[in-house]
Amino acid sequence: MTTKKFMMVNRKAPYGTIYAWEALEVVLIAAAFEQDVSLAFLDDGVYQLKKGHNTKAIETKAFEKTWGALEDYDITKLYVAQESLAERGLTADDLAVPVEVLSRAEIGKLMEEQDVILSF
Amino acid sequence: MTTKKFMMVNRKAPYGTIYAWEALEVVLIAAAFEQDVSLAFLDDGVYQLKKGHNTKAIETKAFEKTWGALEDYDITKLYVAQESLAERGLTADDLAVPVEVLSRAEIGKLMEEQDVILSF
Amino acid sequence: MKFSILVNEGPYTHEASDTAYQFAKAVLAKGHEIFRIFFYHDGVNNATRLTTPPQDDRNIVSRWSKLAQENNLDLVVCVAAAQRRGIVDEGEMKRNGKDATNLAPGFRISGLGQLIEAGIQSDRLVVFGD
Amino acid sequence: MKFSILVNEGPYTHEASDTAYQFAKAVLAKGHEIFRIFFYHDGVNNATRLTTPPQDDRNIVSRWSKLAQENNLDLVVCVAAAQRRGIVDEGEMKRNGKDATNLAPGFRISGLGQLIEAGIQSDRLVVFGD
Amino acid sequence: MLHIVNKSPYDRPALNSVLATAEGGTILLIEDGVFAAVKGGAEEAKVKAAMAKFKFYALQSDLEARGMADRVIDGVTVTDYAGFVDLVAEHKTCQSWL
Amino acid sequence: MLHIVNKSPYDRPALNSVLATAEGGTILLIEDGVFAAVKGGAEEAKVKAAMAKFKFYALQSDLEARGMADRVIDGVTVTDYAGFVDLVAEHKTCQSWL
Repeated sequence: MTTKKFMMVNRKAPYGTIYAWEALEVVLIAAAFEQDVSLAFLDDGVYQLKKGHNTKAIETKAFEKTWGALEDYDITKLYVAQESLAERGLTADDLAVPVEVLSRAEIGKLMEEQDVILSF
Repeated sequence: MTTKKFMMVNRKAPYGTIYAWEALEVVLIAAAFEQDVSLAFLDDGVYQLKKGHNTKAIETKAFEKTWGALEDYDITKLYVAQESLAERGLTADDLAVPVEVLSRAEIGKLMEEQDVILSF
Repeated sequence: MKFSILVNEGPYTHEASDTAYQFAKAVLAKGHEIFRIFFYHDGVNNATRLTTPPQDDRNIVSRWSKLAQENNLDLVVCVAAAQRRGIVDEGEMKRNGKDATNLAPGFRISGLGQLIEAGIQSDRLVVFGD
Repeated sequence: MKFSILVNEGPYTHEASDTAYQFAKAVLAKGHEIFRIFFYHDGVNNATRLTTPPQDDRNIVSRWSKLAQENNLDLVVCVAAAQRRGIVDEGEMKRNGKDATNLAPGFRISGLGQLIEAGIQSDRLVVFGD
Repeated sequence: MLHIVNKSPYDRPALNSVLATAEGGTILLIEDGVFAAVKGGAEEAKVKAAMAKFKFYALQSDLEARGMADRVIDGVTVTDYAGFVDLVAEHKTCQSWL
Repeated sequence: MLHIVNKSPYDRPALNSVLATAEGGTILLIEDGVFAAVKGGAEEAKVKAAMAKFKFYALQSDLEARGMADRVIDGVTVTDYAGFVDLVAEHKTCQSWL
């Protein structure tokens, strides 16, 4: 099968809306199709990666386990915007999985290399 | 019937989403119930009142005629935030109907006098 | 005290529908009365019995139906918003020449006047939306 | 050139569905090919045949059906998103023990893989959403 | 009045709009609105300054869901749904800044 | 790359996010995004400054719907759906900043 470079751009906070969760379902399918998948987290999208989500009281499924499982799908390219973290008082240590913290400009350059950009 | 003071707070742009349109349907019903109805327009909600909407190409219904009809329903209290107009480069002359341009603080005081506030 | 609730967003897509449900439960637990829960905009999509959420997820629609049944709640779906979005009961099916219904138990379809009435009759009206 | 389109919002609520439709028409008018239009998130709600919009308004659902029929388009509704939101065809009705269907003509329900395939097979994939 | 804010202050002007419109009152942060109750971000100073005029609450379940229950700004009261109901009951009107 | 922005710059950070991320390219304003193409507002200066790096387009039907077709910032090209299709075809990738 043709392999293309797919980037999923996540700019929305988790739980307030379902976009982040349904985006993750697309990521897993893209990996199953053996595409070259990367994820970019900008703006409120960085909140998706925060560790320690406890969704018991709001009765929805939490992300943390799925982030951990991404490696099993060979998805290792998670890019997080440094500026977005800093603006929200977060650092890489606050995140549930290892990521590459990059400047927005660096993420912008990676966007230019993609074949398909899906945004949620 | 009991008469209450209803204020409909409009903070969303028209056409991009349906909220503004469906809010207007609530306004007309509230008037039919002979309630004391006022409308507040803040933030992007002020765009709803801009004159000269031409929605032919996007194939949706335009607001302008309905604003004009509000007077027939005895709805005359339309409050528009001066700061929101100015931020968007608009003045009262740009609007499709006569309104009262007030400061946000003045609108805030009117909000305090309401029995029911519906926001869209 | 008498509460009414307005739900403006559909199930799953926005947390508003979850928040409204949790709030309604807490209102009842506190011993208050719920005069009406009104579903408007995409909120009407809370009322379709055709959803099949994943087994490990909450069932938002049946949760509303159950809450209504157990507490004798009045769950009203706005007819105009429902027509735009395809929420149909027997009466709407016949009136509009449709060939199926999808309204879940415990909900009824009625006019926007029911929202205004809720505002008039209730001590508090709380809006959940996007 | 081969285009695919992703629609993430439901009809009427957000302009995304209108914009996607106008864009699809323009793609065809320019002589390009549309490989697939995929409906995800609340976009699946474009596919219910139970809507009855006001008579002086556009009928978004039947507009999609007609466009598909006239141009032999592949309109695919994501099955997982459809289950959450209550969009059902014959197969889904049987599989999930439902008592009605609401899928409009010209649409089919299938997996998310169809979106990835659209990304792979098309020269351009354009996303419309909120 | 009780002002209910369900939007992230980094994504929408809802909280700004409350602060620029109301003279004072109570602000309850729910859903993505709870990000305004979190320490260390660029919005913290604004919330702290607004405490002179407004009493702030944030919904516990939404803070927990987002992993933020342990970093709430001092002076913001964390409450549950029972407290949410009480806040609505205690104020003559409430407004959701959607 | 073609960046498609459908949000009002007064309501969402989408346009800001493009400007802070991409080195340059083309920005197409559609739906509520067309408010960024309108003269006289607080966002005008930002758009004008960004013209040094980005080529701006705005969708005619969305400008008309909002009554703004006659007050477009100089340097923003107004286009129709046929032009929208051409812009997508001319750029190797497009990204919708939802």
